[in-house]
Amino acid sequence: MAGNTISLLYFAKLADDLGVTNEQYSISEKLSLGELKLQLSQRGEQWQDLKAAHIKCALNQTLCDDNTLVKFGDEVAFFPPVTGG
Amino acid sequence: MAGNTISLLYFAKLADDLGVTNEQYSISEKLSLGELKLQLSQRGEQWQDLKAAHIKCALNQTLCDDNTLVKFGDEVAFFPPVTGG
Amino acid sequence: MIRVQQQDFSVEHERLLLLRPGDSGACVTFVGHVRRFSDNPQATFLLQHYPGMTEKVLQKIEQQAQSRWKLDNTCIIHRVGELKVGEQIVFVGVSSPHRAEAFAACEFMIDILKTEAPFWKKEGDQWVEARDSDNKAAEKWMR
Amino acid sequence: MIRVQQQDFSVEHERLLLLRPGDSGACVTFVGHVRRFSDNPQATFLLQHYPGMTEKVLQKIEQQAQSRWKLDNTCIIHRVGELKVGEQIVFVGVSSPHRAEAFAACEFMIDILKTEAPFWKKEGDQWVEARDSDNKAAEKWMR
Repeated sequence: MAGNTISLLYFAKLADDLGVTNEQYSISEKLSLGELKLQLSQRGEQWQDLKAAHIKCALNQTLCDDNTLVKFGDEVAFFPPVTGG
Repeated sequence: MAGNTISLLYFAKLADDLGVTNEQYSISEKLSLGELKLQLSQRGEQWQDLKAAHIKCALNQTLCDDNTLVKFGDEVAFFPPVTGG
Repeated sequence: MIRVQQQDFSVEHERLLLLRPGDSGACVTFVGHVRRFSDNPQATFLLQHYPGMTEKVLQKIEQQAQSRWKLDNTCIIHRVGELKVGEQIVFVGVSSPHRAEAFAACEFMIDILKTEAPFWKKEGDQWVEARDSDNKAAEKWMR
Repeated sequence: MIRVQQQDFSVEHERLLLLRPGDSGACVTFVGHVRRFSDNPQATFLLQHYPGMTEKVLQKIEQQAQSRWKLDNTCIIHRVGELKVGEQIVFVGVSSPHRAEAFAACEFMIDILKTEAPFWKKEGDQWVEARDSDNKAAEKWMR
């Protein structure tokens, strides 16, 4: 199973709203981050948030956009604008 | 005598060049700082430095220009550009 | 040098590590502290982060500062977890031959950290919202 | 608070005095150190000043910073007399609710000090010459 899954991470208010901080997610083949968001957003109303412009995505710990390709074993993180410092 | 004198102070390279750090100086009446510089510059070649554009003057510890009037009891300081910090 | 940690840090210890005696004419430090956000003195302040990515971003910020200005040393330390009002959150320190570079690099590093490093603050029950002034501060370094 | 003194100072002690816990979200400090100016490790570094006027000028600089920015506390300490390479010369510290004000006020105070406060440095036998870059740094605050 690990061969066709990716890790999904959620942080801060987004994690609270979705009620999940991390999960393994199965994909059948390479897909774009935009396609991944579309799939996840079909889970329910709260999940529409993932498509909001202010929600950021990191692929393997680097910020990326919807065109980026996601493949088996990748780590994808979703989070609101950062507020450290 | 103290009634008609002013204090003159010299700092840093200017004091080294003139060979004096402070003195009491007699004046006969109120005069402008420009006039005071003219009087002092007649003491010799080194004293011409007082009239140099880069030499600053403070009257009673506040920067001032040649038009400022100097009167009995005042403290007049001459110094090169500052280099602290 | 960058560090992400729960425990407090000694500003003076970190500052002294930055100095190259005889070379460093200037040392600029920034320390960020938890401000009062509630009338309740028991209210908790939480700093969440994204382990791994945080360190990568902080290292990149340090490298950018070092390539942009002539610096002796740089340091970024950011705390995570529960903190109390008044406590130290973040340290950014820079030493350099001359002061203008130290000021610019120090402000650059905290400005970019504020908009790019994956930390999130929660004051009591409320996640802190991103401030537009932080985006503006970061943008001034892109010009 | 301003001080002119021969003895060394504790940066951390002065920094902690600046903080108003819960109010001060930011604390920026600048420390200036004696740079190496000679191959002779015995070479002396001297700071002369104009007692009385120095204090007046430093107080004015502090007041200008406090009227220009919203600050919690400010501090300027400048040493005089003989110093060794690497030693601390000057401390400028600022605490404020937000960091932009603390950075601006701290840099403002040292920039103006460098061109207006009557201190003069002597490295070995040589009086240090004023630097044009210091005048430019001060002028940027007049715009």
